[in-house]
Amino acid sequence: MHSFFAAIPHHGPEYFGKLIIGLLIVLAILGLLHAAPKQSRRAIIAVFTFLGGLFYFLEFFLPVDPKTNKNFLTGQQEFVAQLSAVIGAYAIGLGVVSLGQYHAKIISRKREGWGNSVVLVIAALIMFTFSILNEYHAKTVLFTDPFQHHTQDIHGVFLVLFEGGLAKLDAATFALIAFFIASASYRAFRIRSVESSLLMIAALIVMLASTTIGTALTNWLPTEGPQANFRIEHISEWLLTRLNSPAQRGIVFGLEVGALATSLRLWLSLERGAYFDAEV
Amino acid sequence: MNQFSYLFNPITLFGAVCTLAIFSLIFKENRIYRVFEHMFIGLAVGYDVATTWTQVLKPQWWDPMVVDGQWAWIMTVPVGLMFYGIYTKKFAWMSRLLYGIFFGLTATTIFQDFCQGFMPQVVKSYKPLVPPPAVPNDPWASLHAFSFVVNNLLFMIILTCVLIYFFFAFEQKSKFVQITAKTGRLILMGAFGAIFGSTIMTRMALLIDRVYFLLHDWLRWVH
Amino acid sequence: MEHASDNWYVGALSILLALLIVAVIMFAQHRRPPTIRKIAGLNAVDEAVGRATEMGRPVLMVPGLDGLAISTLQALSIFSHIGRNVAKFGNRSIVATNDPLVTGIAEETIRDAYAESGRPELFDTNDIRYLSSQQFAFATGVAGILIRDNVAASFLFGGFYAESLIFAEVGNQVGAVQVAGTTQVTQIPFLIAACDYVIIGDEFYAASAYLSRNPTLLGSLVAQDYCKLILMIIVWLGCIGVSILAAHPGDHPTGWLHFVDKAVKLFKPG
Amino acid sequence: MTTSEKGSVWARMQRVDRRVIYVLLLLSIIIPMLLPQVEFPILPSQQSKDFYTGIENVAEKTPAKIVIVDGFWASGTRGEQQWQTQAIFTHLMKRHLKFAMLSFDTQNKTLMPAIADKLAPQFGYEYGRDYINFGYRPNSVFQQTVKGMVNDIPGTIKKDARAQPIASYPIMNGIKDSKDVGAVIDITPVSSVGVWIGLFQGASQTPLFYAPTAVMAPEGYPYLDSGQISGILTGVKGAGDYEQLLKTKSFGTQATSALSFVYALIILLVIVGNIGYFIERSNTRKVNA
Repeated sequence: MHSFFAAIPHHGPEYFGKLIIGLLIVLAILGLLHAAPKQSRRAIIAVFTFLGGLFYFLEFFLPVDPKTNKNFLTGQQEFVAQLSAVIGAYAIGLGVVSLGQYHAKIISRKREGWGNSVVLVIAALIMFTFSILNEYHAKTVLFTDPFQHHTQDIHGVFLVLFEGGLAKLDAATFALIAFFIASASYRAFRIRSVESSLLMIAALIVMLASTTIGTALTNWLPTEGPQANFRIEHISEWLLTRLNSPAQRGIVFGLEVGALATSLRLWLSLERGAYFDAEV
Repeated sequence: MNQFSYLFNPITLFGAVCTLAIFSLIFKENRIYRVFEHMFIGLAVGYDVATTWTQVLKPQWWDPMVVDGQWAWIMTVPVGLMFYGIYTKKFAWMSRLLYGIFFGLTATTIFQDFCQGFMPQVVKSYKPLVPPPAVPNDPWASLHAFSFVVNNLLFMIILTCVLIYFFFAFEQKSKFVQITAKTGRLILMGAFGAIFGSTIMTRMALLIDRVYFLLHDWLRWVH
Repeated sequence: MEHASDNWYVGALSILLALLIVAVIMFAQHRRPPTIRKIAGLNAVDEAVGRATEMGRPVLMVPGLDGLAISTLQALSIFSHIGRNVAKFGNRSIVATNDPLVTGIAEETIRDAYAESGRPELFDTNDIRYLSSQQFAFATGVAGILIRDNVAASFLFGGFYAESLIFAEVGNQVGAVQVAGTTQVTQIPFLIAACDYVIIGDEFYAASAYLSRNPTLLGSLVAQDYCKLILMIIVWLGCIGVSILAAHPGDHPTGWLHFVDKAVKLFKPG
Repeated sequence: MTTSEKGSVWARMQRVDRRVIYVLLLLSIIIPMLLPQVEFPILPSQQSKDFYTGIENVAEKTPAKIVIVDGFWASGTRGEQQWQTQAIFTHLMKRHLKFAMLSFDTQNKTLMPAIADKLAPQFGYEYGRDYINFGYRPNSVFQQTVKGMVNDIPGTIKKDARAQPIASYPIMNGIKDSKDVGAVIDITPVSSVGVWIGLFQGASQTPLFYAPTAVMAPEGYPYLDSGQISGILTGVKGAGDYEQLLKTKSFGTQATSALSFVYALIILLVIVGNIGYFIERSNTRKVNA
């Protein structure tokens, strides 16, 4: 694989010739696949899915050389990761098309809130431009700042967009959760049923244990001996380690087995549901 | 220069306006929030697309192909274009072919995950029900031994109850199974409550940090 | 443990469980489907879809933030079932994604679901919306959809993180019926607090079988139970083993205690 | 809903408008911040006290050794962890302990040293003599770095954040391997403490201190029990505790005070909601009977 990808001088006719040949080879293969009878398409997809999965399967299970701790596929992992990163990156267009199409439609039909869509598109274009420029021409001076009387370079503008805009919007949205946690706990912590009461009691104990008022409640208990177990911080610790961890582990057992089964169904094309049953 | 010029430092000023606009959502979705929401998505997507080029395609595809002369990278282009088959009826199946390879690659990493990430948790669940020898001069030796056994037994029981709760196809007819499954669900609720309680501080700290940003970094009311 | 050869027993166990799953699936395709226990959250799915249609408001589905991962694909498999029902009722399905790769499959999945229900004309590409790959930009976008599209039923399935509560609380505020399930255990409490129905743990992986009653998927579900049973037995045997060793401290170069010692260490990573 | 039902106090107690909750929440954070005299008393937890006395012990028993502080935190958990870091550095500087910073996060490499640089003049700390910045290592080489430092610190770290060989600084005189490390302090939002325990502490018995976010703290409890960790400083409350123990006051105290108000508010709301629910339910039962 590596020799195939080997570097060659990249200005001669050989380079351009190989570029064209490479393109043609892939297009020919794809053309052949496309020309295959329609009823065999499902089988073709299944074969490719299986082959794709075979890589990591064999890499993991083939015996390794004890000296290097590698088998013949281990060295290829980096290449496969790079290849899937590159091909996966081409898909960015699917996202851009989806978003662009939606907002273009709103703008062109002047639907309610079309101004917002304009903001979105402009923000995206500006951010894209300055992110790229910041990478390759960070120090280029753009203008003299009228307020602070010093020159503003591309990196400075990028910082306003990134630190002032994107990072702050991100942090503010993250902080919204604090508000929502307050309203959600007010609503959910009711002694409606055994289940909701248990949820509430455990949450309140753990909360109380991390406050001064909470710990003050049981401060009169000794710090040693059997009674110490009833200090609220110890109850909280007990809930988090002795109750929570086996319960979480039980869930993880189920999730792992579920993921194993789903993975196998995908790999062996046994998965069912609209996408997998549809005519191709 | 005005003594309040710090209020107009572009990064903090813009940041503060953004913060306030986002926070306004909690009272009511409003026009200003809407503008900033769209701006946020715009900035994020612009940044995403740029980093796709600067972090992935440029260093991993363009540079190897054009600068280092690894010509074969050109072959990834038609393959990548297969994704766009979904926009046509004729070539839609080609996108499925490419997706299929990705499914395969994603699927079989589960074996390593199972052996490396998951099995250690199984092994760690072997809890001894016999206490270790007592530490010399421990006045509470029997208490410690007792709590060791009780806690480990509890671990095994909780794990079993939760696992039985998650049996789907085995008939839950027997009383024993029904009771353990029910217990499992109740224990899960207690565990979830504990997670909830322990997360609150971290989330509140984020809000406190944002308020500090507004009052200290921007307004400078707090020192 | 980077390779199976670091501890062949662990590798062999994973293969054994995998073969068991495949065998039970094969077997189930030719037999009467097994009965499975009730999962309350999933019974609510159809009800929520029906209610949304009555109100003339759309349905929102979010397949999590894991990108092209097993959890996302499982979520889409659940959504294909929900999408079919939504189409039957003649309602709209909005899917919000945070990964361009997922956008592509989501579009195909929902398109197919509408086609299967005989209503391909109702499918609108604009309802499959890529928002952003960044966690919180995506969260504000989803909040925007919940509010402005006036969503009546919201389904959150897949890998969710801190942002889950933003979806769930905003959904609650607009009065949407919410059904959620996630592979991220630490987010389940917040979903329980804010959603109407939550499926817990690997009920998530049982959901597609439960909703579709497809023999292959049901077979897989039975196999999953066997696997869990095997793991449970391993853990109990291990527990007995380490208890025996704790009762007999010291080294055990030979004899039956030596055997116990070996057995307990069988699955220790290499 | 009938008017009488809507009007009943009990019903209203169950349906406090979320906006009211949000305003109260904001106030309970802003007021203690603007008016530092409004504060909840802080009672340091046992784990915080263990942390404090642990560092005191290091200062008394092994004052010549260096303390390694590693940081994984970034802007996401800054709200909790910059105050922990500040409180810990203040303590180290008060007790004139030499320390080295080591970041495993790209943002942390600027955030953590900035705190040390800000505090240094107050305590007459000088870079290279009293403290040093080992710089940034990618998360992917965390284990190798920790493992390498057990036997050879200058050889593993080589150069500091200013690209000078660390051996050229006076602070590194006589500091060769893990035996010359007085303590390791792990300030982190991820599960990194297990690696320190397994690879570093296991080899050298160096006291290990853990400063996690509140969510991650339970991961440390079993290690505290077994004595492998000498103290846990949990989240922003931990920072407040620590400032209390140090008898200094900074934002950690205010934030902890704000946090106590927030908790009190949430608990109060839950109680109000439940009283309303409970009484209304028993009223309806009477009517039905």
